[in-house]
Amino acid sequence: PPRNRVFVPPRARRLARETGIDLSSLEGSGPGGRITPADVRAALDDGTAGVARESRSPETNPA
Amino acid sequence: MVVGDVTTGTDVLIVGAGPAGYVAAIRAGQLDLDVTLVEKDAYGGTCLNHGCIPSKALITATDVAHEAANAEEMGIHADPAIDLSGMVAWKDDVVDQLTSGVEKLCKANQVNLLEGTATFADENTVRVSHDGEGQGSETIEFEHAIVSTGSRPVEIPNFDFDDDPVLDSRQALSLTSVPDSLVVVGAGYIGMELASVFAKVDTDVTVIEMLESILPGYDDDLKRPVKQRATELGIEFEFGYTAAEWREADDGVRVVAEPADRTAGDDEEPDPLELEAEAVLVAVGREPVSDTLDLEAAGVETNDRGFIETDSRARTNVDHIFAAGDVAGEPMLAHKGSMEGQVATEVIAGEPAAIDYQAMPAVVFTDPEIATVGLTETEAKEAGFDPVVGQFPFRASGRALTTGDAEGFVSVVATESKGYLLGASIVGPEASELVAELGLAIELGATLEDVASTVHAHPTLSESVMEAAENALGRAIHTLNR
Amino acid sequence: MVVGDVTTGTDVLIVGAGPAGYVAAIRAGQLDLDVTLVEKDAYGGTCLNHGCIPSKALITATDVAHEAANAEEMGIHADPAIDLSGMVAWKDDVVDQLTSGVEKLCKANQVNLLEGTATFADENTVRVSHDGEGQGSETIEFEHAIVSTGSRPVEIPNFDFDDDPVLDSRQALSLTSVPDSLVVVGAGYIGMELASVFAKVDTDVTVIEMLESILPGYDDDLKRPVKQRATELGIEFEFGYTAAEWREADDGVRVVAEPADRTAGDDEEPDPLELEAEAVLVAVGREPVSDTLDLEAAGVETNDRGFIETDSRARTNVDHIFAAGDVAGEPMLAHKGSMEGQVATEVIAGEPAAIDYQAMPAVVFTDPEIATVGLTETEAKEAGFDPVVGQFPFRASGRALTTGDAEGFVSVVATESKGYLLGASIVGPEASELVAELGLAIELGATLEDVASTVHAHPTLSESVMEAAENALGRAIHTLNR
Ligand SMILES: Cc1cc2nc3c(=O)[nH]c(=O)nc-3n(C[C@H](O)[C@H](O)[C@H](O)COP(=O)(O)OP(=O)(O)OC[C@H]3O[C@@H](n4cnc5c(N)ncnc54)[C@H](O)[C@@H]3O)c2cc1C
Ligand SMILES: Cc1cc2nc3c(=O)[nH]c(=O)nc-3n(C[C@H](O)[C@H](O)[C@H](O)COP(=O)(O)OP(=O)(O)OC[C@H]3O[C@@H](n4cnc5c(N)ncnc54)[C@H](O)[C@@H]3O)c2cc1C
Repeated sequence: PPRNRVFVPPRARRLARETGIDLSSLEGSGPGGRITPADVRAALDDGTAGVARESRSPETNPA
Repeated sequence: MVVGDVTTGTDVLIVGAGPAGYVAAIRAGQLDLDVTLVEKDAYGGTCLNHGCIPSKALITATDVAHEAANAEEMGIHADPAIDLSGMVAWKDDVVDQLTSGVEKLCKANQVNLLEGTATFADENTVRVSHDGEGQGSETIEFEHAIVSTGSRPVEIPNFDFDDDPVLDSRQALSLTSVPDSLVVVGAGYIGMELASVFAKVDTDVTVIEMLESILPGYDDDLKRPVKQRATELGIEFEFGYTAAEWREADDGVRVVAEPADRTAGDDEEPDPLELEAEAVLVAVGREPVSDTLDLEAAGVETNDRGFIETDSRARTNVDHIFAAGDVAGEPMLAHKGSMEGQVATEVIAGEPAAIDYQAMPAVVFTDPEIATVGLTETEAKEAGFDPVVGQFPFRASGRALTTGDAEGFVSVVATESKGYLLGASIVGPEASELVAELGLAIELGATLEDVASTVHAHPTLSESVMEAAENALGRAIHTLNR
Repeated sequence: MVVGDVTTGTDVLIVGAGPAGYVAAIRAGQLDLDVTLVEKDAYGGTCLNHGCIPSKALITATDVAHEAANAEEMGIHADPAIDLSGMVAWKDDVVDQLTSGVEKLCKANQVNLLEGTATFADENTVRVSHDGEGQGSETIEFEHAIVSTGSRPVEIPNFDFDDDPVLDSRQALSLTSVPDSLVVVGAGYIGMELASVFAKVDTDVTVIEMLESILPGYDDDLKRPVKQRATELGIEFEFGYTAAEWREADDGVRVVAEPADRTAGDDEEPDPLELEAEAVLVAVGREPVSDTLDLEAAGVETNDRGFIETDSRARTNVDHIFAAGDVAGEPMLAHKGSMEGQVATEVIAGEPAAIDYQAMPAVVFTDPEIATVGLTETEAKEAGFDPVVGQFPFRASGRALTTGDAEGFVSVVATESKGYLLGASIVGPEASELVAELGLAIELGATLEDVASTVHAHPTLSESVMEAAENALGRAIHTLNR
């Protein structure tokens, strides 16, 4: 999909940030294929899907 | 806070108490940070004192009068008299309630409030000078700072806001008698909102706009109903002209406007336009307030338009200094500033916050209102999606018809394959409120099917949101599907 | 359609063209079913002709006049004259636009429209009799039927709607001159909506209600602002009385009301109440229309209140016969009927549709409006949840203050642990529209966090929805958190 746009509710986005999971690497199990917090947690337990921890340094992309 | 020439310290120093700064400060208090908020002028900033709130108050009030005066079709015969000074006093009262509310909320959340003008001394120190009462200045050391100094109206050559008949939006919102006539320079959202306010109390309004249409940046089909209603209200438009100068005239000003795209050396010199009016309102845009607080002393950089660039954590180029709101760039909207202010504070508090919204709503409070969120069809295509679009016209909405105002439509954009919502645009009654559901839908990753199969109360305008989603799926009930 | 004493056949026969029946029919057309819609009276049913639409039209129109007349605080001085016959003509015009729209949409979707009264002959046949023009009757065989015959107002002893000064809601919505005074029997939503309409055009209104408060079934804190504004409008209430009889009086009627809970053998006989008025509106509830179409001939059963019971596929006890709308039970609301009608059609078409909503919105269009969706706090507890509640008062909303109407609040209920939204209730400006976002949130399984971190445009009433969610999380910005 263009721009690697993921269709993820805010609560799952926040959890992904907290845990360093890369959302674009996940398959959604929610309705309509949405990524749920459970998917993020499962990825974390797996240790596989997670990819790199989100970098703590400033990202260049402004709002 | 101790005043005088002493040095105090604070964990988080916030400069500017507009919707970016005061929201950041309240959030900081909630997160138990030691926070100091410096404001030189008035709590609530531009938005509460001279922007969003006063403009919406006058828009609503003039609407009440205008609707009643034009409801003969509904069997209502009224000829309301407008006392603008009374209206403005009411508006000021609303503003006072809100700004004193902001002050109380700050105090209740343990925010240290400091009145004065802040300038940076170095990257960990500001000086705050207090005018009036000769209270001198003080120095504050901080661990983290948030710059939220907002924006101010752009001035154009020869039109000085200090001159009496030349108004900025702030002054226009405080007139105490209805001008017979008004020239508005600029057909952006502020110019168009105020043009409607005055047209509704029977001012003869002429709008001069450099470009060829109102509301640059919005799709033509969204602008059309606004342009048409403005024309019905008697607003005249002079497109393709820029205001060049003004002279005093019998009852006010004579504004001279020149064709905007005059090519140098053109054979025939096109005629300038001369317009007489009681006053001239200049609303050609806003620019960041980033040049009056010695940002250089702290090492904070601005771009060529004067905005402070930030990353997704609201951080400037200096790691412990953040920026939020109008000074941090477009869109210059209050809710965008509040969101950035909260993110800045949460990041300072060590929370995993980020500016990661999918969709930023924008509202134009013209008549009818325009509201957009997320991507337009064109933007979706540019982003590489293969979008589907659904539309529902308000003239097919029972609720819209019962309000006597059924112009406009709801339009939704979604991905072809799974129907994920990407954006929405609305022009029509309560567009500003209807857009909320679609903003949530986009943030949640909702699909057209999700919106279409949610039961919406009858008779409401929000059914039109559902029907637009159904239309995109080929199964709207109250309009024909393509 | 051929008329006369002939037999024709249809796949789907729908009886009654209200919001349940006509929506089912249009959907059937979209799904390429051969569908026949029988209506004896007017397309659009109660809702479009005598219910939702006309009441909302008059509510909005009287609001326009009332607001302008009471906006002195805003600097507006007006004394609108109401021409009720003009207002009702406008309302009729709105109704005509919508009902002719329904007819056109049915035709465009290949629905066979048949005017007449349907009665069942057996479980696969109806007879349709045409009154007027002596066109006789015809017989139609069907594979599937949907019964959507709606409801009618309940009559009480001694108050016959055929008598001139005794009005049902339909008659009250068609008065062509403003009554000086009106007794309203019943403080349910229809009684309260109409009481406000007339109070706003200066009728002296007295409401008699058997119970001890208005709007049975709604929480006290939702009713309070409505009761208070009604009182401000001059509406008087007589709680604990039932209307017993009426006599002709000088300028209309004298209504005799008796204490509702007189215990048999009470020592002191309480005094009956006598109220004089120009007319009396009886609005004590509605009952299903299930006794006039020979349902027994088809074997379709009704319960002791006359409702046809259906399963989650909208099926009656007879497998190929469905029921939708008011006749199929509470809540008797248009959107609930439309939803059931669509489900019935989709099930007939073999689609996996079911009545599986999580949250059915309900709106009372009083001043201020009340809107609810999902569970209340009490219901959530009864259902075994350990709910958290968040609230935001409109008096802290900038947008509400700028409209001059800042009564009421938004309240949300969610699960303790994860914050899944369970319900919401709103009383205040545009409650009817604001509830849509919360309905979607509940349907999608959204959490408080999702709603709280979605950017809402400023200044809008919808920000109050966000702040109520934030309040439940202990982090509202514009109100103090508990
Ligand atoms: C007429 C008008 C209508 C508008 N309508 C809307 C609308 O409907 N919706 C919307 O979203 N937006 C609207 N806006 C835009 C909105 O007002 C701004 O986006 C918003 O105010 C930006 O917030 P802010 O906190 O970044 O800055 P501001 O609100 O501008 O606040 C900045 C504050 O910083 C203070 N300050 C500056 N420098 C210093 C210093 N050195 N020391 C101390 N204090 C300092 C200023 O005094 C000011 O109070 C409108 C604007 C105008 C003019
Ligand atoms: C004053 C008032 C205000 C209301 N306001 C609202 C509101 O704001 N929101 C809301 O959701 N609801 C409102 N309602 C309720 C709403 O009108 C009903 O819930 C809705 O109309 C039910 O739809 P329905 O299709 O089941 O039945 P109806 O709309 O009652 O339609 C049934 C149709 O069946 C026809 N019919 C009956 N028997 C036969 C037969 N044997 N043969 C042929 N045709 C037949 C009738 O003529 C009628 O047209 C209001 C009601 C009233 C009275």
